[in-house]
Amino acid sequence: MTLLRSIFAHPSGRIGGTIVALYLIIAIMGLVGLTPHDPLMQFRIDRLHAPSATYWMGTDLLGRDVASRLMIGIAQSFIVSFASVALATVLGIVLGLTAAWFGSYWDGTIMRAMDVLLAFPAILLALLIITIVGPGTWTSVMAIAFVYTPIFTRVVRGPALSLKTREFVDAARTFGSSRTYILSRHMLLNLVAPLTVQVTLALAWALLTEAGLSFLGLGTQPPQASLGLMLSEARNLMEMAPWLLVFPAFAIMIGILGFNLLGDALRDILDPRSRGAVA
Amino acid sequence: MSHLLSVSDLHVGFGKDPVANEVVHGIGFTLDPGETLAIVGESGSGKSVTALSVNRLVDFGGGKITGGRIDFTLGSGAVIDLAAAPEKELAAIRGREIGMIFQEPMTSLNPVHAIGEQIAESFRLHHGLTGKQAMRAAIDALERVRIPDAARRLKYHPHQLSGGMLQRVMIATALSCNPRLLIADEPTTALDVTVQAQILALLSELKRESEMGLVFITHDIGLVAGIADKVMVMQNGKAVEQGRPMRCSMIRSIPIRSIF
Amino acid sequence: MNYLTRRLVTFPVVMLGVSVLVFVSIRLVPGDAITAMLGTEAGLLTPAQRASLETYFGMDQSWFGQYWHWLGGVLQGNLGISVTYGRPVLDVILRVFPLTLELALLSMIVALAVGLPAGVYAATHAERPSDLIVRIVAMVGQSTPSFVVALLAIYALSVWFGVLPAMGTFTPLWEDPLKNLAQMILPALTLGFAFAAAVTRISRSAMLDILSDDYIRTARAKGVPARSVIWHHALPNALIPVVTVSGVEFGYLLGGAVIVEQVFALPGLGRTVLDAILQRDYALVQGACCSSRLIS
Amino acid sequence: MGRPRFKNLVSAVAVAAALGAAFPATAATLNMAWSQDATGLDPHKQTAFSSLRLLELVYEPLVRTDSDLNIAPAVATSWEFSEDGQTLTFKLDADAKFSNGNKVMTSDVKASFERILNEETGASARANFLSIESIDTPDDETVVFNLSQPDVPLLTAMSSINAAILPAGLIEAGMIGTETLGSGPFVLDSWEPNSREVLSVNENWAGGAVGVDGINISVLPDETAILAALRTDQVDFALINDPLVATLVPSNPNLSLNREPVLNYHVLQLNAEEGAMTEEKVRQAISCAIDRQDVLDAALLGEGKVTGPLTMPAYASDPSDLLCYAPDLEKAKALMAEAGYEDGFSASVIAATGEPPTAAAEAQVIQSQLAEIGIDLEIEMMELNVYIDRWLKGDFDMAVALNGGRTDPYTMYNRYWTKDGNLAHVAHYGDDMLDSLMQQGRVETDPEKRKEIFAEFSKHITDVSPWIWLYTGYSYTAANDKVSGFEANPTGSLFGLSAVTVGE
Repeated sequence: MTLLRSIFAHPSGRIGGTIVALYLIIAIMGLVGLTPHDPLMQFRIDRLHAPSATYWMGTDLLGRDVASRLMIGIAQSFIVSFASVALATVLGIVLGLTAAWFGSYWDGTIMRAMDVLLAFPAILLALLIITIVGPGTWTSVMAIAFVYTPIFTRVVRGPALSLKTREFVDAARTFGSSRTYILSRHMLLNLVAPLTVQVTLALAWALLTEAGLSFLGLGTQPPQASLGLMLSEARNLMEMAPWLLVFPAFAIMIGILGFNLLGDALRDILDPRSRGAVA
Repeated sequence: MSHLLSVSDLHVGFGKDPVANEVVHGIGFTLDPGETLAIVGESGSGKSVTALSVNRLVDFGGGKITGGRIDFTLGSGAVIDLAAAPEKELAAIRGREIGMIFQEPMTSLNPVHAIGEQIAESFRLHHGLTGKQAMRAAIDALERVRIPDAARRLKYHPHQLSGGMLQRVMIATALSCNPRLLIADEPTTALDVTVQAQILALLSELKRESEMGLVFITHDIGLVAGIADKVMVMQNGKAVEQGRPMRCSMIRSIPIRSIF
Repeated sequence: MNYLTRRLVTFPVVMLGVSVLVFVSIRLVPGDAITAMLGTEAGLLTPAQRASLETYFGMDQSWFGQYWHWLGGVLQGNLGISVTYGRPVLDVILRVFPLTLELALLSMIVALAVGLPAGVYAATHAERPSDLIVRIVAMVGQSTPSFVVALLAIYALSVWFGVLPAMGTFTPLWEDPLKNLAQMILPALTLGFAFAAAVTRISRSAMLDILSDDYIRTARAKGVPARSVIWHHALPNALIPVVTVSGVEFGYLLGGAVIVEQVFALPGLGRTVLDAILQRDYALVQGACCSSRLIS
Repeated sequence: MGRPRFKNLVSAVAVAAALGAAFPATAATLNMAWSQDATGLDPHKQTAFSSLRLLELVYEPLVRTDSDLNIAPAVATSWEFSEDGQTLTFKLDADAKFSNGNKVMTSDVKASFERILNEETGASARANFLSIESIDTPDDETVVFNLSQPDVPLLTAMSSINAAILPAGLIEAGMIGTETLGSGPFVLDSWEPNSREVLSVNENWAGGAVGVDGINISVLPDETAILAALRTDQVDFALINDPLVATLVPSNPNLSLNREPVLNYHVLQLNAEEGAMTEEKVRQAISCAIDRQDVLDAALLGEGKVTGPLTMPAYASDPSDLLCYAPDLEKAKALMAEAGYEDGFSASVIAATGEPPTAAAEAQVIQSQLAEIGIDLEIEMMELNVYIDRWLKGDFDMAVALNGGRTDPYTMYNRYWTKDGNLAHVAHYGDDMLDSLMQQGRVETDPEKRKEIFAEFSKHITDVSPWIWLYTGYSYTAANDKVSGFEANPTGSLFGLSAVTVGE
């Protein structure tokens, strides 16, 4: 757990770490149901109430408690972000390593495929996947993962290529270790640093994309709540009920801020090259 | 007659609490015009830090002078304590009065600018020469350090020249304003032997021509005899030995460990 | 040199890949140009009526036939006819393309103009409170969804200042620079804001690395004043990583452009592609997607 | 797909741009905004509301419906059915001219209707004119339509812009859709789709003087942007769909909001052919469980009126005596028990994102109301065209829909509730009584009798309740104080703009 201690020693790591931890707790509380009110229950008589004692963050158009919806919204946005980034990481590692390790033929096709994916404007690719498969949580996860995989593939392939030529890999070969062993044990461990940094930044980016997709009506589906959906629902009510826009917007902002700060801290801690540099 | 440079009881520390982690503990030495002082010591003995403290470049590396004086006699004859001088004054002295060359010529020149430009910059800064005159002066400076066909080389970029050639450019830049003191921080360590000899010969020639003081930092004891008038041996931030070169005690003071 | 040749060889292959992917995926999407045009009334069409409309939209041929027809057209520079505009796809793209290009470039300029000085300032005041403030502001910039910034901008401007960039129409730069800039400033700021945050962080870390390099120490030893050490020596070297990353980010700008064009009602390439998909205007989607690939 | 000739369309654009005909040109140009742009220029083929609004300003049908929904003269000044109702004769307006000065001839009327009836054209309103057997033009002022059987709704069908009169020349040249040449109050100078339309006055318009010099229409997809444009006087007049935005307009002193009840109706369509909803009692239970006023208040902020199946004033009856228009949860539960579904069932409802803007909110309120009688509803939001594709195939348990209303009950519902209706499979229900009532309504010429027939139709269909009719909303037009004289029309037509004046 030295990593945790060094994170909290790092100035921005401390802020980022606490924010992300706080969000995880809120998300879990949301999922478990520890919310002030039932997030889906419509108290229609209390429609569009400003923040008050009973409704800490006010109520929305259908009279649902914004605070409770925010909690499951954070959970939903987290699930979508974590799942999509995890999927993209796994795909990225598999593709990146195969491209780096087998070289020439494999490398060419995989990287060209990645170019094709990267060529697509991100929102458009997500839009096409979602319109084909139909909106919903898992399609958003797939869409965001699909858009982010090329980036992860590149992040993995770069260092993997250089590592491949390094002595300790040849040394491992002389010990007769099998290819998969080398790939998994040696290569991966060395990729942990750049990957963790990329993952935290990708999480921030995934949160943003999920919000963008919901704004275009393609993300999480009502009555479920996600930060992006709450924002797009609040769009036309901005004047009548500003609290509907303010709370989710801040939630997203601080969430992404947390991820970015954590990402910065991790980069300084894990990335040997810049270990000496002032944070 | 006051010395060109006299350092007394110099203390230098790093990080948030410079006093606690002090690196240089009370160094003192003097240097007269035309004289060469060699500072010898293994890496980590504080010799480079001492050198960098003279023109206060140590401040940029996170270091801080915590005690002692560095009295330096300016061209105008006035004596100034560099340890306490404000940065504005120091900026005027660096380059004009005190020149410096470093160990890694390959990385000590800005990769993005041509070498002519980088030399002309000092002329523009300290002599107010305009573009054309500054370039003219740059060519003279390069010829002075025996670089053949200087005019054509002006437009070259650092990566197009060899280590030895680059070190000559460094020397040309440092001496462009005929500084009264030149600090050479292990100038030949990164060069192969033949070029090393040429640079050393060049340095001693230039020193004779201009009555310039030279502080020569090295960990290679062999070089000291050829160039130094005075020697100071440093170990763990302290001066363990000072005096004329080639005194036998000198050799004993180098800990055995450093030979292997 | 081999990087360029490799790029030239792979470029057509990638473009082909993109066009096939677009071609297939747009046709997999349920609903077609007829339902897009007629909506629920499409149910009233008799089979004969439907058949004639299908020939009009060119949907009667097999997929392979349509792709072959399209590819043939592209080689002669004819990207087919857009059904929603009733005009050749090429004309439509050429009309909407400058807006998105200008928006992307303006946002890039905004990003560099704001991001670089902020990054340099943060690097030169590393670890002091001002550094943290700049970084937090940069982070906030990067973590606010562009449509939130856009919505708030429109609301604030229209209600408090009673002024608003012209919307709906686009006056190209060469026609009326004054009006064009008045219209494009706010969208460019909105899109550029998030991007500026990224530039700030990149230039800050690049500057930090460079300031500890040897040639900066040499410059200082030469007595170069602090200000020109930063701007003349350090910054040119810091630009290299900033420019490379901005190149990559440029592609993402197009994604962001879709939302900014939607909220500010600017008829740009981003929104045209989105509308083309919603209208199932296959030829326009195909042409627009490939051309958006050209600029990124 | 020949290359359409669009040269003069492009040149018109260049001229407009060069002139800087952008606003605020002369004070008398009306600057207007709407969120959905027209999707095409062919009046016979277009059905999207936004396309009709644009084309209603450029083209003219034989007759028009005025704001009291009576038939008013347009290209034709008079019209009458024969005694046996087998022929319909029109007298054309002598000085009706197209915008290029040519007189509107009877040959143009004949050519237009032949184009509609010709299946090659794919005209969407063709189903309403099947009773036309032949068209005679005895002299250059009268047109006689010979019908296969009496068809009272034919007249109202002819008042729709889908029956616009086009110049015969343009029809032969096949240029409809890329060029516009109508006899309406305005001429379309330029159209940049999803961006802007520029209209100028048609001097040859037979309908008298037009109040403005021209109209610049901007397409602002985001309605909050329209509101902002109104507040900053960038536009003087605007069409707004979303009640949440519309209700904000009056908050500005110089802006006025005009609400106009419309014929289009919000409805929850049920699939009576599959699953639990085949049971009539279950459908009735759903009807009783849904509190229509509550859905209206929550999703549309009360901006609308609860309605029965018939939304046109002439035939609309007070919905309170229809089945379960007063929500009755106990009765609903009892009906569910009688049908053997006391612990409810699960189903899914489809709705289009953003079309209407309140669809998602409506679906969620209905979901929570039906949960009270054990129906576990899953909401499937989808992009408009995906929704239409599934709706046309009838591939849904329930569907939140906003369907188009007409001035005549027959043309409004014959597609769903007659035996051979094209959309019977979407209605998922049909019985002889509905079919016979529809046929009687079609041929009955006496207005009083027609009212009784359709009142009975409306009573019966709510009893059987294959659909749950909810409410009708409003069409909103917002204007600043410079605009005066606009008269809204329940069909949503913007024809009233021809009488509008723009002060300083």
